[in-house]
Amino acid sequence: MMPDLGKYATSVLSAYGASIAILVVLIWASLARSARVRKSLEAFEAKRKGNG
Amino acid sequence: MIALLLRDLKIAVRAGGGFGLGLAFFLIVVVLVPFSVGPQSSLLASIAPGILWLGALLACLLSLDRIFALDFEDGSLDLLATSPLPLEGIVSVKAAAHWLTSALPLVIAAPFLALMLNLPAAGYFWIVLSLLLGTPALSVIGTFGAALTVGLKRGGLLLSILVLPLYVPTLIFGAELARRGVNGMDTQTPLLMLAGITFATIALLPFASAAVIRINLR
Amino acid sequence: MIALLLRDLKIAVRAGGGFGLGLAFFLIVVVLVPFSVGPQSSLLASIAPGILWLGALLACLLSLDRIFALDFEDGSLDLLATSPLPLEGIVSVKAAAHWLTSALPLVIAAPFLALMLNLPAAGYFWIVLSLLLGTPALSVIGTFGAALTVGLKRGGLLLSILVLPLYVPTLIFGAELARRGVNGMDTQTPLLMLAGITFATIALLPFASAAVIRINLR
Amino acid sequence: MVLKVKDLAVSRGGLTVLEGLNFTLSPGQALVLRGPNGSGKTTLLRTLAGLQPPAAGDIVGDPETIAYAAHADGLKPTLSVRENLAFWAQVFGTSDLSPAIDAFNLGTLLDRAAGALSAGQKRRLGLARLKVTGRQVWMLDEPTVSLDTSSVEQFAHTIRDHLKNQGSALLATHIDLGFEATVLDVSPYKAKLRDLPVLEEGLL
Amino acid sequence: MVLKVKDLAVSRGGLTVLEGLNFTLSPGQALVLRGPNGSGKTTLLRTLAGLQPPAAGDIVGDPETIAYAAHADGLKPTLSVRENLAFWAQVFGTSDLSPAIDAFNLGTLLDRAAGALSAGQKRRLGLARLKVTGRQVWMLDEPTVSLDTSSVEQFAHTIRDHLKNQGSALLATHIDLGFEATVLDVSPYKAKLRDLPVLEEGLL
Amino acid sequence: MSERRSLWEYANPRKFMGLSGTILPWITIAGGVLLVVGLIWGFFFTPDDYRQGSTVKIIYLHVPSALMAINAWFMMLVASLIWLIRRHHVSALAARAAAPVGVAMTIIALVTGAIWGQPMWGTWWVWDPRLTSFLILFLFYLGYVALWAAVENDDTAADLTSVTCIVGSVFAVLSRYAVNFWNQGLHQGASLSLDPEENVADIFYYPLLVTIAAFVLIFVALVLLRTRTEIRARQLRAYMARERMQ
Ligand code: HEM
Ligand SMILES: Nc1ncnc2c1ncn2[C@@H]1O[C@H](COP(=O)(O)OP(=O)(O)OP(=O)(O)O)[C@@H](O)[C@H]1O
Ligand SMILES: Nc1ncnc2c1ncn2[C@@H]1O[C@H](COP(=O)(O)OP(=O)(O)OP(=O)(O)O)[C@@H](O)[C@H]1O
Ligand SMILES: [Mg+2]
Ligand SMILES: [Mg+2]
Repeated sequence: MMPDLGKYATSVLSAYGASIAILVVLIWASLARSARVRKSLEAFEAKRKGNG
Repeated sequence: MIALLLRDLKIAVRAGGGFGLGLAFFLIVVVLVPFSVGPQSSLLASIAPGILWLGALLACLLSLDRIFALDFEDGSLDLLATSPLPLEGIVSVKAAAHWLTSALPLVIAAPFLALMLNLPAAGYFWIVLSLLLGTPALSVIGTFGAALTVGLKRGGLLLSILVLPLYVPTLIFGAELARRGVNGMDTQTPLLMLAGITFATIALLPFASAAVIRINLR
Repeated sequence: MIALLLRDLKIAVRAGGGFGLGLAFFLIVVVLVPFSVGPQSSLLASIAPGILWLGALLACLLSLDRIFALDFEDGSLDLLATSPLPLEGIVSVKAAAHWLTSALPLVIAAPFLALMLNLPAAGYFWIVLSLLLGTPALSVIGTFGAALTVGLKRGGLLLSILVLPLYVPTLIFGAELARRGVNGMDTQTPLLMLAGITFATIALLPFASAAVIRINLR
Repeated sequence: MVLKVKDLAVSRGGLTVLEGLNFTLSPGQALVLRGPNGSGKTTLLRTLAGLQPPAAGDIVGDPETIAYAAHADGLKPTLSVRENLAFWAQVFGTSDLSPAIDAFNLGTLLDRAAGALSAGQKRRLGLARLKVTGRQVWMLDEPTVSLDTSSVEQFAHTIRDHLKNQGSALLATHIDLGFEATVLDVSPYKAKLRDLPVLEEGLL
Repeated sequence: MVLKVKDLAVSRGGLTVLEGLNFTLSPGQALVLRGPNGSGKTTLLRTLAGLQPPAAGDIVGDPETIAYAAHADGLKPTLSVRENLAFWAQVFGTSDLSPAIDAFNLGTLLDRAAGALSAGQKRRLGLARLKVTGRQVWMLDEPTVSLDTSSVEQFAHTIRDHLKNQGSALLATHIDLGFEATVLDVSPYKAKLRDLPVLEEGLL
Repeated sequence: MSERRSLWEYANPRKFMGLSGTILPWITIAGGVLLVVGLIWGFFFTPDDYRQGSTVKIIYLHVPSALMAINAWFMMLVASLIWLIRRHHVSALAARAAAPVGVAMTIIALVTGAIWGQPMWGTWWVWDPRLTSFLILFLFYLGYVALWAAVENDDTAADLTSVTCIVGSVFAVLSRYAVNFWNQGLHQGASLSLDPEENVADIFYYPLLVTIAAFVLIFVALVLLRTRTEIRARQLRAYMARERMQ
């Protein structure tokens, strides 16, 4: 399954690893913030409706 | 006292300042070095420990004026000085807050920048160790300098000039420690000297800083 | 306009600031380099042009926040903006005042510091020429950065971060010009590039600076 | 008429503070803005002085006729009182300092550094600046802060003089200044909170 | 008696400004300092608060009982009103903010950043700080600057309350505050220019 | 004027939220699928290069990320200009939303480039024109993000960052075209040019195209998502500001 990467295995694997890790962090951070902001906005609008 | 520390940390985080900016400055200085001395990598590696120390020192230096100036300008310092907190405690807390917000991030970032300067990986440990040991002295000495210049509008440059000579011993032994460590030489002497400087300044300088603040508030 | 220039020069002289302090900072940085990279004189001479440029650049940088911040804090900038002077003129005068008080002294002092770094005497001309040609760009770019951060309390570090990347091209060609000159190599390309950068920034950036000031005063 | 305001709305920090303002200022007229703290007087003055754009409505008038005096006096602490005044005179292209000096009794302080003045003395210098601008419309934000009674009297006298010479003045203040002026209470113009500044409501 | 001043002389910028001051401040008493601009009120207050040493004479009193409010309010623009107050409460070892908030009507502003307040709102926050210090002697330098009439009324009310609880207050002001107080005019104590501050005359 | 619906309608926050909400899932799915396909294709099913060995596989990450790092800045430039000229808030918020994505792309390009450089050039880093201007662009990204964070008032921040973006574009242009100006430096020239002579071998080229498309889609998806977040955050700030005024 795994292709033979020869003597450059560490280079290639670390490049893939680092890139995917950065992408994952970016996506996770975007989603987390999206959820957080969305929740607080909903809470805020709900509270306002409740108040009248 | 804790309240003061927390407030200062909060302000630093809130201003988006503290952490990020000092770091970015450090990064930029280290990046500029190759531009200015030229990019031969052997030359770079040989001056790397020195450059990292110099960059960290300058990044610390630039954030010094925040220590007291804002509090002085908006009158907080007058009010703190007439509060129940001892002035020696106040300056120590200020130094601690400076170290946490400005110096610690530099220590953590140093290995990554060392990479850009082609420093061999074995040297990272020594870079971090020497910075970790030396930067508290930079914060404490800097606090003294900030206290000296607190009355002056835009005393930034004067502050640098007063503080830099005081930084020289720390820089010499810190960079020496890093250099020797990187080259695998004996590190005991600079290590002891650096630790000595740090502990001595932490123990003694807050009294001087407090006295100087008192004078400046008159 | 002239009145503004004279006032700024007067304030700089009166504060004991302008001339002396930037210079002293330059001096100290150049003195610290041997401490941090170690004192082998061949190594020093080879990095001397770069270090001189870096030191001059940092000294310029540190004095940038004075350009507008004081006028902003005490309300002068509001009053100047509502005065008959065009804002583009005001920012240009500010840049000129900064160059005269902060950069010019560095250019004059550079040969003396070059001596400390074991630079061969033949190189002095090139050091001075490259600084003379490059520092106006540093002042103009710095004025732009100062205008960007004028509303922010202690925007000093942010200022550095915004300005330093813009300084890179000037630094590269300035240091390159000095290095080539010192080593007797062909200097035409960096000379033209440096002059080009300086004139382009002088011609264009004041408009950006004025726009940014207007935004910040809102 | 030197200044005419039509349906003006002003905003601060992204929120409309006052709206629906309509008034005119004629030569020889003084208009005093009143209103509780935070009602938007400073914001209105800054907008009229051209330092920030109006949120809505029109301001008809030549900004080149306005001299604005903010809360901060724009003094350089290291320059002397005379140098501070002379600088502003040059900027505004006038040259005679003596009326300004006499009006605010600065004669004895002329060679003092502005940084070594007391709060009230600084304020007097800041007000003297107005006289050297030679401009017709004065916009003053709480001009009498820190002034003692005799200085307030001097100030009122100066304003009366200015009005007599077809000048006009727009002042924000909480205390009585001792001269006749039209009063404009800004509180009725407080912006309704009906719309959000940028976005629509219930957007989610 | 919480503060007693004997033959006090105070100096500013190396020159004696006031001299021969004698007065006492008792619990429940308010003392208002009056005097024209530049007469030395600020200098006197700073000296009494312990920020600068007296040029001559004695101050009998415990600096630990004094809460000083200068012209500048010591507010952090990026912290909210509540955070600003809470900080000072912690520094002075008290914990209940609500009396201070109520006294100066800050309830609606609590979550606002202090930097986004109007001049008068800032001042109110600065004054509210006094209440959280829990100290007995308040020293106030022109406390009502920028306040509108209803806020001045609130302030006077707070002071009266404070006096009723055996507190005392020392105020420098140019305008009437609307409560009963002993008035001390500092002008008669203006320092004669007879001696040089440091060196003896004819020293050459 | 005309009955035709104008593109500017989508500068209205509500319209934008509606449209972006509908297309976001599709773009996300498409981007994710293409990324997986492209990377698996590139990693498992392409041969080693005769000179570069297996390191050639890094191309599938390096080139798309470097491309997007620069394109993100151009997108921000356009958004900034729209804000400055037409003052559509969505546009300013989109620029704000794109910057951190651009930063991440830049970091990926820098990291993969450095890792690739070690075996190819024998060093992590060289100071050639493209790399240098790319690094400056990275620093500009940091300053841009810091400026957004540092300025309190949203409109002021949008104005200031727009000017910064315009000034920084000089370096975006340089990092793409510097190789054309100075024919020095170690870094690869245009391997994707239309001239078939200069193209990399087809066998590397097709999976590369797939990953480039994937990065573009992922970028668009992230920017849409983050713009939606920024709009909500702006809305929230506006509510809170209004609340405080009462
Ligand atoms: C830290 C080191 C590196 C950096 C910062 C870097 C940066 C860049 C940049 C900015 C681009 C241009 C993208 C565009 O124009 O849209 C690029 C493209 C490219 N890079 Fe790198 N790179 C680095 C190292 C390398 C190495 C070591 C190799 C291979 C030996 C390489 C191969 C390529 C190729 C093949 C392209 C596509 C060329 C084109 O289409 O213009 N890079 N890189
Ligand atoms: N920088 C700011 N950001 C956001 N809101 C602000 C800012 N400055 C002031 N405000 C708010 O705008 C409103 C109007 O303020 P303004 O300073 O114009 O009031 P004012 O009438 O001058 O009050 P005062 O009499 O206290 O000086 C106030 O509610 C204030 O809290
Ligand atoms: N930093 C300083 N250096 C030298 N002299 C000063 C300085 N500050 C104030 N003075 C002078 O000291 C004297 C007393 O000033 P002070 O500020 O105490 O007056 P004040 O009574 O508070 O006046 P005001 O009512 O205007 O606030 C004044 O003549 C003033 O000019
Ligand atoms: Mg106001
Ligand atoms: Mg006073």
